[in-house]
Amino acid sequence: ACGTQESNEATPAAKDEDKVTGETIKFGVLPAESAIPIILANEKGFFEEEGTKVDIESFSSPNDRNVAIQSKALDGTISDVMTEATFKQNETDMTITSGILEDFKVLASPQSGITEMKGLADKKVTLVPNFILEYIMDVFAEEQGFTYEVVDIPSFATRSEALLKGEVDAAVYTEPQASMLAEQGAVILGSSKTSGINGGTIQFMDSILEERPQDIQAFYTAYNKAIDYMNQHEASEYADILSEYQFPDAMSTYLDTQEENYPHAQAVDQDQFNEIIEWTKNKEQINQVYSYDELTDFSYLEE
Amino acid sequence: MKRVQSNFFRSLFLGILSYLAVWILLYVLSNNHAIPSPIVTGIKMWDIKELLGLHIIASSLRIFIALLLAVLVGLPIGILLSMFPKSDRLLSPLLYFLYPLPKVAFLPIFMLFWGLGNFSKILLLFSIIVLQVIILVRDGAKTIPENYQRIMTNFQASIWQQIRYLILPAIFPNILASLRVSIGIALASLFFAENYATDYGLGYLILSAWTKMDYPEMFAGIFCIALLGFILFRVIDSLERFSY
Amino acid sequence: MKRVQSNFFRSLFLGILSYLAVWILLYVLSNNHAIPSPIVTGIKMWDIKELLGLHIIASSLRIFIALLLAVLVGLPIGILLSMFPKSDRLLSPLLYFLYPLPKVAFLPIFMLFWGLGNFSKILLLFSIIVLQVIILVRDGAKTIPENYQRIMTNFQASIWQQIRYLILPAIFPNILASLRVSIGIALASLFFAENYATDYGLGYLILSAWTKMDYPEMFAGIFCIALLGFILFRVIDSLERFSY
Amino acid sequence: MSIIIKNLNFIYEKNQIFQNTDFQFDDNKIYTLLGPSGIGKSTLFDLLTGFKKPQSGTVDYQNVQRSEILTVFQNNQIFPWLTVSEALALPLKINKVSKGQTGSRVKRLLKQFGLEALAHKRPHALSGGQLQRVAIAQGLTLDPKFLLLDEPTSSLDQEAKEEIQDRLIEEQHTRKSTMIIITHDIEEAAYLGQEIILVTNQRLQKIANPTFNKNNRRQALEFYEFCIQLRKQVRQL
Amino acid sequence: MSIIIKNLNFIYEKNQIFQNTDFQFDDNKIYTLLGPSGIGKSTLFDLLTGFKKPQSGTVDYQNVQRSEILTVFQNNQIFPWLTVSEALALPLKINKVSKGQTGSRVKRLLKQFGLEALAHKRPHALSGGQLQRVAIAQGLTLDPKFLLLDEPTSSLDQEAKEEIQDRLIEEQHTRKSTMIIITHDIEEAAYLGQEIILVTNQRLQKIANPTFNKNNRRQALEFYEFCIQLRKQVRQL
Ligand SMILES: Nc1ncnc2c1ncn2[C@@H]1O[C@H](COP(=O)(O)OP(=O)(O)OP(=O)(O)O)[C@@H](O)[C@H]1O
Ligand SMILES: Nc1ncnc2c1ncn2[C@@H]1O[C@H](COP(=O)(O)OP(=O)(O)OP(=O)(O)O)[C@@H](O)[C@H]1O
Ligand SMILES: [Mg+2]
Ligand SMILES: [Mg+2]
Repeated sequence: ACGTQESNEATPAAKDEDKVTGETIKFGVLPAESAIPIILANEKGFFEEEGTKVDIESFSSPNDRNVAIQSKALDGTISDVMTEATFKQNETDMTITSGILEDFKVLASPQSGITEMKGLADKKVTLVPNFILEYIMDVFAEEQGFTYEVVDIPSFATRSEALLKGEVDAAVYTEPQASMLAEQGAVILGSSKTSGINGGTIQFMDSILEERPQDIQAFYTAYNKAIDYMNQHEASEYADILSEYQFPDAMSTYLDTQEENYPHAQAVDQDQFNEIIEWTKNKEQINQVYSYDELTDFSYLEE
Repeated sequence: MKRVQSNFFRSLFLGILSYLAVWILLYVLSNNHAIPSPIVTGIKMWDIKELLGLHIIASSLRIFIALLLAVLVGLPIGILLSMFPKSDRLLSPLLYFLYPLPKVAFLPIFMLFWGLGNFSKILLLFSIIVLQVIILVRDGAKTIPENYQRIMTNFQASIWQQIRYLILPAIFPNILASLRVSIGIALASLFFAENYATDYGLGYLILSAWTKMDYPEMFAGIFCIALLGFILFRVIDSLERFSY
Repeated sequence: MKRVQSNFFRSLFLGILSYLAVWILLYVLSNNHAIPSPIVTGIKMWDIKELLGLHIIASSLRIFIALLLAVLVGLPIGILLSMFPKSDRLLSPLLYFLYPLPKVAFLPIFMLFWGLGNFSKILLLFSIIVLQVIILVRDGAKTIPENYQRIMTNFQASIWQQIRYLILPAIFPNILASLRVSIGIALASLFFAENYATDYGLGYLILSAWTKMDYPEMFAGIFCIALLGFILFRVIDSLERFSY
Repeated sequence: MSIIIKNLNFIYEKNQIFQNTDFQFDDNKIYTLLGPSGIGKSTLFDLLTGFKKPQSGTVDYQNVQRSEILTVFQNNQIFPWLTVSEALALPLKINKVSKGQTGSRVKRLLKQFGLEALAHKRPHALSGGQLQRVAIAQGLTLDPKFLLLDEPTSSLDQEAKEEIQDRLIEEQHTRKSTMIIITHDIEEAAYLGQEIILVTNQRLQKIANPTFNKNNRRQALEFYEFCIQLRKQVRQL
Repeated sequence: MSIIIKNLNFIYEKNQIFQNTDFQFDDNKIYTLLGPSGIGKSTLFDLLTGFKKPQSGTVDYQNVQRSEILTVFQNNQIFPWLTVSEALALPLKINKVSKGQTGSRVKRLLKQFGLEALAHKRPHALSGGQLQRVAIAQGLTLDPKFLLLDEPTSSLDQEAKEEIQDRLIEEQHTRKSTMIIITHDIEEAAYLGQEIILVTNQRLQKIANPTFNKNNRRQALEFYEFCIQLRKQVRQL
């Protein structure tokens, strides 16, 4: 079963005329860096300024979030290209509308003594197979020309204990967990951000894109306002908001060490997209190749 | 009354003491940050005491409602199954199929039908508990001596009267036992029921603390679950007085 | 013997039938990809039948060992608690504290002490089950009529003989009930015990299918858990013959 | 008003208890049943109330409802969670008798059976004889047309026994009900029975129909002579 | 060999059962205890075995172990999960008697008590009298020096009763043990008792010491005269 394509082209045309409805957008996040602009936009009133309302639903595991999406309990969410493709395959029609802030790190366990990526050849790496974590690890492994063994530990906390205890040699983590683990002795071997690997996405249900495109536009305007805010302020100034959303202190520390400005919401690179789709297909996670146009529509992003 | 109270505090004291002993033992043995010292945890608990209170209230309410529903639904079904062997033979195969299912895997269904809110959380807890109640009540009612049934038949008691005057008093201890088991399971399941779309609840607290690797906070939450469980258990113990 | 067998198949048939009925109902009602049709799932099961067999064997072994250990440890403790009220008063507060803890939160500790292997998985299952067994056995033994104790005292039975000739036969139904509850919980907990570092096990199968959003595979796993549970339950039912 | 047994056959596994048995219990009478232990007397009661079903033959009620037949069981079973007065109130509650009536009726029975001091005791705190009196009293709370008593005085001392016997005669007399009483006590059978039936040989058999003066029998020599004769009769069979 | 009660006081809540009671049970004798229902006979047994503790006073065993005292309870409790022969074997198993001996002993008892046909039945499938015979037989499996029997023949018909009575006399005779038997049956008390004790007034009181010829008493006129006299004596108190 494949999704319909016409909706992608039809929607953007109407978007300027209509007023923002002000109806709620239910948006699912995981406790990661990518959620911060959305949280700030909500807490600092940027969504309100744009006349829209966002309910942030936070999940502690990607599974629960995926379930919520498929149960149509959410209008939009943060995830990644392969998740989106899998949704599509499972007849949940969503469209990627932008990339996200993200930085995945490969961490070696304190006991392993490994200090560079090459050292991971034939070692045990814990990650969640078939998704962005494995993709990133695969890209690194291919660049450096080695293979490694996957240890599947879906539970996040168990994974970090396994890493710190040396039960596995390495793990792939996003922020802020990566910084926390580094603080506790794990060694950072590589970063997706510095290596220019991007797979994370924001996507919305096709139904909301069709019915309330102006709301999504407003969402992004507010999102970008939040990015501006982040660029203008030290993270320590909004640290209490972060801790209210159960982010650890390490999050603001990490944000403050970032030298470059955060980018506004932007499109996902087409080549990167195609590579990821190809990889996902090879993993037999999806059984057909989805095209860039099928799954993405970046017209909601203001120029 | 006074005796009961002093008993309660004595056993609470004993409970906390032995719990702390086990904790300290683990703390010393493991010498690992994943097991914080009770003192650090205690300080943390004091720091977030208001918040902790809210978490406890949220979880207690969910548990209480789920338990209540489970007893209201499970008790009659369990009794009926025990009274009508035919219905038991017909229904128990299904029960046996449903019972061992990991209910958490059915989150999709709960979310699908009832959204992300409290209702689906309570229903998840309910679905975990109710089958326990049904099976323990049924098994309990099955052990009522045949002689007792004879007495009720002798007085020409209607089915409702048999339930009221024989089965309910006779299985009262079984109901308590099934409540004990259910409370244990319900509390342990909070952990899964409260891991999405909520701001309050001990399960949520523990899970988010875990993700943050804030182990003192995590153990504060665990201690609160243990305490909540202990109190509920003692309440049930005190109901034993009404047993014959 | 033949009767028992035919009964087994009759109830297996009934069980599968009613299970399918519920499934189809949900499938139709939800009309959602997260609940695959039984047919698609059936085909999937056939496709991965060898693999499924391995998963079932791995899980059964873990459950079996954990259950065995839990009974070996929990039965004597439960009996002792019931026989010596003092020990009960001393130990039950700790039990009441430990019982409701979400054992899964202690995974890191299990891993810490026993690594990622089978041993820590079995121990996790064990820790979940054993408290159930202790409490249900204790509660069961407490309901033995005082008269029966009198008979044993009359014959000057030693403690060991009291256990052998009175308590064990008297609480046999309670042991079965606690096994039923334990099996239910153990199977549901597979889901957590097998969610790390394993290649075989129904819990692993379900979880990895879930992350892959391969719902037919997930439901294949769930069906196998249900089937495994059903069979174990029927085995326990058949033990009821040895009850008085 | 009668219970009619016709061509009754009852077998436990291989143990034939009744074979083509016929009998009729009529109204306004006390029947006493004698018979060796294990012959099937208690079983007969279960057949009369329908608690056990015969393999063949019938038990017919004529002008009497099943709900008007009540048994006082051999083992004096009282629910362990009920106090004596609660146990006496139970049959009345089940029959939806009003609270006030229940209260006064229970009170009267407690008094008649000398159980007043025990009203708030549970069965485990009663002596064997006390329990037995509670069980009989419980059987009399309702007004059964047929009251079946299974060895109702076996655990009572002579004096209590005689008291209960007179109580039963009086109750039967005022209510014009029928009582069927199983006993192993020949004197009791003779004293209470307007018809004395022997259960044996898989049959019910009328063996005597005492006709002596109803009052003061216990003092009458005639009564003891009858007893001795009855005893001989039972022994011969 | 004796059990000596000295200055015994026993109270249930507010119910004084014994007050400064003294008594001595000696060896090689059958005692029968008479007394109204609810007076404290069963309680006395519990005090003799130490199952209940007196508020004050002592129960001393002289040249006898606690393990040599055994009770056959009033309610004939047999574990519901045991068959008759298993129930008879139970006390022997507990006393670690060898399998072979257990087997032959159980067999003998089954025969003596006419329970052979019931050997594989469970209690729920026994009649009241059958259950009672099993309970008595169970009490005789071991060789207790003191056997306390609480209304052992209350559910038996006259014939079975006499058989059991003779059985008990014979057992006592061959073992030279002591039996203390509670009964409400005056004839039984007279027939079995070498000493007859009345329990009343919170005291134990020897009321008779039948001395007539041991053999064939049931035929002796002397015996019945004694019974009538005993009955009067009991009634007066
Ligand atoms: N449920 C049963 N299953 C099999 N046999 C039974 C069952 N109940 C009773 N019996 C047998 O049936 C026979 C009659 O039993 P019943 O209880 O009617 O005797 P009874 O005349 O009342 O004797 P008693 O005077 O000793 O009470 C007995 O031999 C008994 O062993
Ligand atoms: N556990 C108890 N708690 C309070 N009172 C009790 C308890 N057990 C017995 N009694 C009371 O003590 C008295 C003596 O009881 P016991 O059983 O010794 O009488 P008994 O002489 O054996 O009578 P029976 O001939 O009826 O068996 C009775 O009045 C009874 O109500
Ligand atoms: Mg009988
Ligand atoms: Mg008594």
